[in-house]
Amino acid sequence: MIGHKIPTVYERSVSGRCGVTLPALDVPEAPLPAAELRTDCGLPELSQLDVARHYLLLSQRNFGVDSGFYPLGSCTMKFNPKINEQIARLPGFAESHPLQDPDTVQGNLALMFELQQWLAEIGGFASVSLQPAAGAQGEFTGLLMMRAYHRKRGDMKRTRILIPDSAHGTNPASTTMAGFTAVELPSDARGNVDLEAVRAACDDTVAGIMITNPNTLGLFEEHIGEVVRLAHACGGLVYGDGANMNALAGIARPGDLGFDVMHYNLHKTFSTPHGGGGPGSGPIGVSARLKEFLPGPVVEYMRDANGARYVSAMPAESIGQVSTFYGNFGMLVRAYAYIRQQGAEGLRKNSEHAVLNANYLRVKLRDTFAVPFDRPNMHEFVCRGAIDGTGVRALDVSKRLLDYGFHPPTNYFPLIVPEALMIEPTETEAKPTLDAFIEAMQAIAKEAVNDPALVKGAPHETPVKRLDEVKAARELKLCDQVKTATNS
Amino acid sequence: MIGHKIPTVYERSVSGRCGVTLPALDVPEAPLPAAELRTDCGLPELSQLDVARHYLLLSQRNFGVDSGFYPLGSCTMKFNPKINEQIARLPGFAESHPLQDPDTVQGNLALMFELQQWLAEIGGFASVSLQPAAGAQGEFTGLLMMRAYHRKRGDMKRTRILIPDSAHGTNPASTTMAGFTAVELPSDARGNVDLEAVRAACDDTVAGIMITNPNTLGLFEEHIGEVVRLAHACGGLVYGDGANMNALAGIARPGDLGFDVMHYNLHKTFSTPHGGGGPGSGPIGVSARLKEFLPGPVVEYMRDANGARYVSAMPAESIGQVSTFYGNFGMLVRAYAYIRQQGAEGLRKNSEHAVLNANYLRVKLRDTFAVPFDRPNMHEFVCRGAIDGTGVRALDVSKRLLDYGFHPPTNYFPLIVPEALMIEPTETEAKPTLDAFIEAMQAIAKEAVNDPALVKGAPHETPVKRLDEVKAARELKLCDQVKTATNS
Amino acid sequence: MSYVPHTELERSEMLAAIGVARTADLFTDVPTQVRFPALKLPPAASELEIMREMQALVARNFEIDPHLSFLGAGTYHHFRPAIVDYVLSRGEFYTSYTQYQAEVSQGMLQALFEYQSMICRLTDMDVSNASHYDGATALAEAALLALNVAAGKRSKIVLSPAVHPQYRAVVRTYLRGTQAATIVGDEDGAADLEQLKRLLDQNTAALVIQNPNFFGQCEPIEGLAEAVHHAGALLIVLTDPISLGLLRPPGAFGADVVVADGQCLGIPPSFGGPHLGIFAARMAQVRRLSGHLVGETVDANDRRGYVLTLATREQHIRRARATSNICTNSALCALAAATYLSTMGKRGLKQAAELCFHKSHYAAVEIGKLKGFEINPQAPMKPFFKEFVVRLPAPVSEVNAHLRKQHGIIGGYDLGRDDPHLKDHMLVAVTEVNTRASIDRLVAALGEVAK
Amino acid sequence: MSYVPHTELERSEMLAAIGVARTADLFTDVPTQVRFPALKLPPAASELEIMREMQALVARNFEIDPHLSFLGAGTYHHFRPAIVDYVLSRGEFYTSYTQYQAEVSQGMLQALFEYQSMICRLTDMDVSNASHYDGATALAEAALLALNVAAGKRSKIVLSPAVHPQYRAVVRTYLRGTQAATIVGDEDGAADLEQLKRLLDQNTAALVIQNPNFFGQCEPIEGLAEAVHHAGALLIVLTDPISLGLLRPPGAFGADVVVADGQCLGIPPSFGGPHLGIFAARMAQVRRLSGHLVGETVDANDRRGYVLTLATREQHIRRARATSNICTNSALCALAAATYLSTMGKRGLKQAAELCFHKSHYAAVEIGKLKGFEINPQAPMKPFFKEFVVRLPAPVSEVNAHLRKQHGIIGGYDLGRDDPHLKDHMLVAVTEVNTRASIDRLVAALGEVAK
Ligand SMILES: Cc1ncc(COP(=O)(O)O)c(C=O)c1O
Ligand SMILES: Cc1ncc(COP(=O)(O)O)c(C=O)c1O
Repeated sequence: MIGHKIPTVYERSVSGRCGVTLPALDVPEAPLPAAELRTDCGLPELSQLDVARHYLLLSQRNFGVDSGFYPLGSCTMKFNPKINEQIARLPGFAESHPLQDPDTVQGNLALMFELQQWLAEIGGFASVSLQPAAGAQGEFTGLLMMRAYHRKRGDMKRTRILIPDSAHGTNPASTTMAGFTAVELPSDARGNVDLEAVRAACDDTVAGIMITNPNTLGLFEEHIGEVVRLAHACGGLVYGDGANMNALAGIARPGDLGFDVMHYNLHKTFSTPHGGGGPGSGPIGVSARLKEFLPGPVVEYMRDANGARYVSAMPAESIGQVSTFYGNFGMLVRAYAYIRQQGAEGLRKNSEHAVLNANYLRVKLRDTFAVPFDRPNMHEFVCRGAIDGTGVRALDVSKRLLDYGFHPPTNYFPLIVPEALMIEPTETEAKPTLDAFIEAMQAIAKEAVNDPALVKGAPHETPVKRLDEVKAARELKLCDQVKTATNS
Repeated sequence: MIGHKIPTVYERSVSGRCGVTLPALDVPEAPLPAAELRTDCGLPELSQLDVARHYLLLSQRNFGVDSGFYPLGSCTMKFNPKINEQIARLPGFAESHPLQDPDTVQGNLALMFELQQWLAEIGGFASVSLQPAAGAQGEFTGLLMMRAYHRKRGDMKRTRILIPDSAHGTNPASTTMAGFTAVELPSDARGNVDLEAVRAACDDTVAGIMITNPNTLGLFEEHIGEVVRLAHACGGLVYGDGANMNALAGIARPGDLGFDVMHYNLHKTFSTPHGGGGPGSGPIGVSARLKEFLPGPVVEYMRDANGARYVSAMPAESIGQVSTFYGNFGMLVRAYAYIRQQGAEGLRKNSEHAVLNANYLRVKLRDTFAVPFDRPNMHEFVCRGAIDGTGVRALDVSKRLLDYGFHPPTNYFPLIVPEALMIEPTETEAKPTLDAFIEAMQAIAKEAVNDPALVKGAPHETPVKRLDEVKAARELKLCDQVKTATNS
Repeated sequence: MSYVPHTELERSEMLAAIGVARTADLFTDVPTQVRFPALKLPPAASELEIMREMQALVARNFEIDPHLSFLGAGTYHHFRPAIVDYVLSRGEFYTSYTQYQAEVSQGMLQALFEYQSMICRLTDMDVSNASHYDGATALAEAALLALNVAAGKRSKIVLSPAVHPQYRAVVRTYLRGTQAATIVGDEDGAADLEQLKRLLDQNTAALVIQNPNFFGQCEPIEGLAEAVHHAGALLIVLTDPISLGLLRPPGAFGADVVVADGQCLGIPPSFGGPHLGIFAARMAQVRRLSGHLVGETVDANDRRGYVLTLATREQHIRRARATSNICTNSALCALAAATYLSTMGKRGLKQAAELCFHKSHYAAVEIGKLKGFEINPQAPMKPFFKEFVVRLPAPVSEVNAHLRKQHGIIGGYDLGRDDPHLKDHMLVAVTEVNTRASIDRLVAALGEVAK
Repeated sequence: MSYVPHTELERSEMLAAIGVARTADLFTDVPTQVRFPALKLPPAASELEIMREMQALVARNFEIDPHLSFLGAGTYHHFRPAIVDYVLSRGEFYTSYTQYQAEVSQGMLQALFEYQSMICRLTDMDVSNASHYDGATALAEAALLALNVAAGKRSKIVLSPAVHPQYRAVVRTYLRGTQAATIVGDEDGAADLEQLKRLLDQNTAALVIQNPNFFGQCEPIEGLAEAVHHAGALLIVLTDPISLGLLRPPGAFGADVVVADGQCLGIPPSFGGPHLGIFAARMAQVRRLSGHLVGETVDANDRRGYVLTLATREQHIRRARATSNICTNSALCALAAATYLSTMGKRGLKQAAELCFHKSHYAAVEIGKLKGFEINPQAPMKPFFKEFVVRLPAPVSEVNAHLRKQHGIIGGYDLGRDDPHLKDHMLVAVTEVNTRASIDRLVAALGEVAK
């Protein structure tokens, strides 16, 4: 369309317009506190039709899993079952209030109780709390629990957390927030955390190690048993970043590998939608020795004189609440429905096919895009996205993929692979889609040689071309209009 | 995107794929009747993710009211309130079965009863049946009732229905289906049905006149009183095509004008969505003398020894059922909710603003696009879409509007205006939208002069360009694949 | 809740441009004595209020629990995948009109083309229209088509009494305008195909049957088409689309027109509508079909695209000589069916059909064991698909009241409503949504009224 | 219901390409002793079964009728226009990830930019992030920001006891890692702003208040910001976004950081989550904010567009030195709030706020007339917005049980849960969804327990 730019809600605003009618006042007016009032709350004024069109047009300029293949590494962009959306919207769930008497929300509590059990079973943990709102908050929570655990034992000098250099940025960031110092460990030539470096770092100042397994290269840590042993031997604990649990569910339980604490990303492994960045949910599972430190409330099943029922409770040594109420319950509902639809076999099948798809892509693409750690991978793999001698970089390849109708892989992460493209197909993609992606990648590699400007100038078919990020950061326009005088 | 064509479901199909899991068989197997079986039902095989993507991509290539301004004359493309969609999906409505005992569906019957009353009140009729599934079926139904009425009185020679030449095609088509002969009446210089022609045609073979008021030029029939009088005087009945009732609700009641029978298009006047062509709903209202001929079931309120309740009943001389069960109940729910949200004042306000918008467009556009019957119009108006001396036709202007992000008006209807563009903005559009449309129309008129090829080659910004309709009709490909041998 | 967006200022600017003082002045053409009636309607409700009110209204219905319902007779509780409503809720689809501007309607056009394709395959026919109002009107239009084919030379429609009674009523209504046409065959509710065949003659335009028939049974269709064609008539078959996942399609046994109600394909019962009229035929009749047809073609750049085609059949072009008056149809329901069919696919539909078959047979066997109950007494040997007839030891209304009040079960359809010979006969529908547990509950509840 | 689409054939082709025989062979890196555990989980359910099961589960909840609920305390039943869910259900939005590829994320980016803009206007602040998890974590991050601004020189947070107790708990949890930090002020539940001001000193990083406070009351904020700033600290205000339709925004009285829970803006209560953390601040702090920020810029053709900006604050760039660890946030809830705010608009939000005000006052007046009931006993003169405190003549749990069991009413929050001094005190919330009739019903029901 010629009128290309979609006006903002403020540009669409016309003084006096309104998108709703509210019920008429049916009680006497009370005197308003004059000193506390404002005259204009500064919101735009649109009709409901304006609003409908605005967001419909905006949505058409957004790419989701339902728009096409979305192999964004580490993010597990799998199909979000539509039935789960319907379930989460059942009024009995959606309208329920977190401060209701527990007797009136036994359905919710039963759901949470079972989900705690199921997640514990899948991860091999003694206990689970559903409080954290996302993976990063799960990490922070787990680290606070590790801190509390050592302190409880009077072991005050453990201030360091060991973190492989391939780790996600949230790992060191959470470490700092939890009052620890992050110590970076190098990776070895096969993409594992360097065992010698682990050995060297382990001492009595180590509170624990944070490890992602499979790691962000998509590789199963080959020395995981030894790493866990070393951490434990020096008195440390093992934190597992469960973002990649979608490769392990039904395949191996981190608890069985000796992990003490791990978060689950329900928005990755358990298919709850990412919602354009959130909300997610990051439940945390722990081994028996950390159980009492879990954030609460957790749900327990109780049988007494008043009968059997679910109650919410605070673990004895709980680090406290990390968010209000029961965590992101709406996401728990979806994850519950998902696990219930998969069963044990389904979960294993999912992991197997996530891994199958990723290995298929690797072997098909590695001749064109070098894979630095080229060994059988799990649910994702990392290749070099630059095309030698053409000046075409991983970013350019990514942008050109947009013209082919694909969402690009994760770029430039993990940091240990230069020009990284981190490719995670997930299990819900079928072979024809993977083949089309392979073809596109190969076509782009050819274009890079024959017509590098085409690739470097990509994308060409999107509503906007490459955006000026420097200008955005330098001139900082974060708000549609300057603050107006009327606004108070 | 480079891969422009969206593959069909058959092109996406891969043998062995399946989008659902059904519950396992939980009863013993019964022997299947071997002779009656088929081996392959011929459906495509897709994953659920394939299906989600397929329809999401298709939807993005479709234009609805929520995509932009849709001034399709005679179709009343107004905003479809989102709350009504939620209401129609309430399980108590959506899961209810039409053959349940009436005592178990008192909510549904109450809704239908009140809607009958409200529509009768709005149209000025004695009684209403909600059976017809759309406007055209309402017409057919009304004509059958007129036929039955005359026959009941032993008046067997009335075989003709008078229809102005500006009428919608469904009018003569319904007339034929109902076993009458359609007689076309000319229009006069002011866009009314020619009064002399009416007078001349009225005799004792006339079963009635079918009149659209405001007519399809968007004009209120200036001699409507006389037309009705003439029809009645010769023993005929007056059928009102209620497609344009959105100009009259709260302004004038066809019943008060002397109409005997009229259909309502709930999908026009009462905002139920058009759904890409349907379903709609075409209730029929009648004056007292036709009441007993209404199609049934209709809903009645009854009070007897068993208490008060709603029951469904067949009028004494009913022409019968025109569809199964209770008509398009889901549409009735939406229309009920709509009327309830408008009230009497709201309905009048809607009509007033529909008429205001249409007149505003007329006066703003008439200097560029001649309006053959240029007098104050109701909810729509008709102009000439051709640009003299450029070879640009109404169709070209319409196609060029697509590039500007607007849905075009109705083309080439009514037939009495050459190169007609029939423009109906509806009341839910605000002035800035109308002004943008005016600007676009004026810009196109300029383009037609300066660069006629641009306009004649339009659209340029749509997923496909103009389509070869001749080829479509000549080579007739109505089905994705030839019938296969496996298919039985 | 008003959806009129105008501000005071805009309104006055617009009035000024038009040259009138008030909106009321726009209506001078309307005779004063009828202008601005005071309508007696309830006052306007806000969105919050209307939702609350509608919830109160819906609460006056008995809340049906689909897996405890055994009521069918033309409208069914089948499994509806959540993805269907996801697709239907796309604003681009449901707020659009008929595809008069093909360039911005490719989404719906392709979806309807695919719908037509899937219906052709499912029924084994050559061509399908893009939807009719519902199954009954599709059947009526099929009868009109047959009369149209006969071009005035044949005026008799032979109508099986085993066709849904409401469908037969609608056919009768539709033929009211077709002066000469007569309908025979269903005067005797017990007439079977052999008897109907005997009514075929040179004046017969069509034989209309339902298969599986209204009572759920498969008709003995062997040789039927031959007999009908031999008489120079058309064979019109009303069918159950779900059954076509498993059973031989009408096209395979020689039907000329196949119609059906597509509600079972992902559309909620919704108290009987909106549903979907399925209409498929042979290529020979393509120019006589009613309703829209979507055809494949190419655009100016030779890219594939879709358009409405053969519009010359339709009322907006052909007017009084159109094949039908239909304009608005049931497109969104066709989209629902298309989504349903492509989600279920070849295997899913077959499995659903098998579940219907086995579960209904289980129910029939178990009910048949109860004292005083008899299954399909009129036709014990005919195979059936998902519905069957039960002769009860008590009036159907009493039994159903017991089922509902004591067990929350919605019982079957009272066949005595349409045919006094079938007093105390109930038509029971069992689909994939009924669990064994719910069937067992029905059987146990019926056992309480057993004699 | 498995969502794995692979056919047998595809699987074997892919395995062959990889060079392994079975999928199980892909896992040789996994130690054999832990490989392929037998998980004890219920068997897989189909879509039909899971829906039925979830309906059964949800039926174990008491079915809350929003207009008969007077429970608030941080989560509210407000009016949610249907259009919000229409927007949220768009697949392009809800199945997308964070906007790392701006060219195909302009929809969400613009929507979030507009969200930021509306939050800035509503709070009268300079900058808003693109969402935080919820109000409590936003508050905790605000406290961390204040400590960060103080750069180790100040370690005290003065926390009003009239801040929501669960929010105070979350702040405490978040500060556990910040060794030196101390929280003071809320030891005495009755401490007022004057007492808190006295705690301000050179070591104070921030004063944290809630306004309207946890008890629904407007704090006497005149001169507060000046006092805080005079001490060199930041003023952090937790607020109720609905109240800002009517009441003076925190920005106008000098707040440095404004946080809130945005659940009231079109998001269902959903048993407490997911909600929306609103976080707005002064431009001076923009480089210390946590969370995503969307900025306007231009593309290579100079067309307007939006990108995530100032990413150097964030964990994926700055790692251990990031301003926060937040990654996944609550974007879809921000989209809900944006849709809500643009639908309600200036007038709608004001009207909603007025309805809350008048209805809660009506309820307070009527309840206050009952014998043995006292309204806002601790602060009878403070204005309140939509919540108020009632001292009951009986334990809250008893009263609430009576309301629920006899009248289907969900009563207010038991303040004694957090503060023993507030035994028998109930916090009652009244919003625009409560009708006069429902308030009268509450009053009458309370009357039954009056002494
Ligand atoms: C490996 C890894 N760890 C941690 C996270 C953070 O999880 P969340 O976004 O749920 O906070 C991510 C998210 O992308 C991740 O990929
Ligand atoms: C004037 C007029 N009459 C009749 C009809 C037919 O109504 P329906 O499409 O509901 O069958 C229409 C539909 O466009 C119309 O505009």
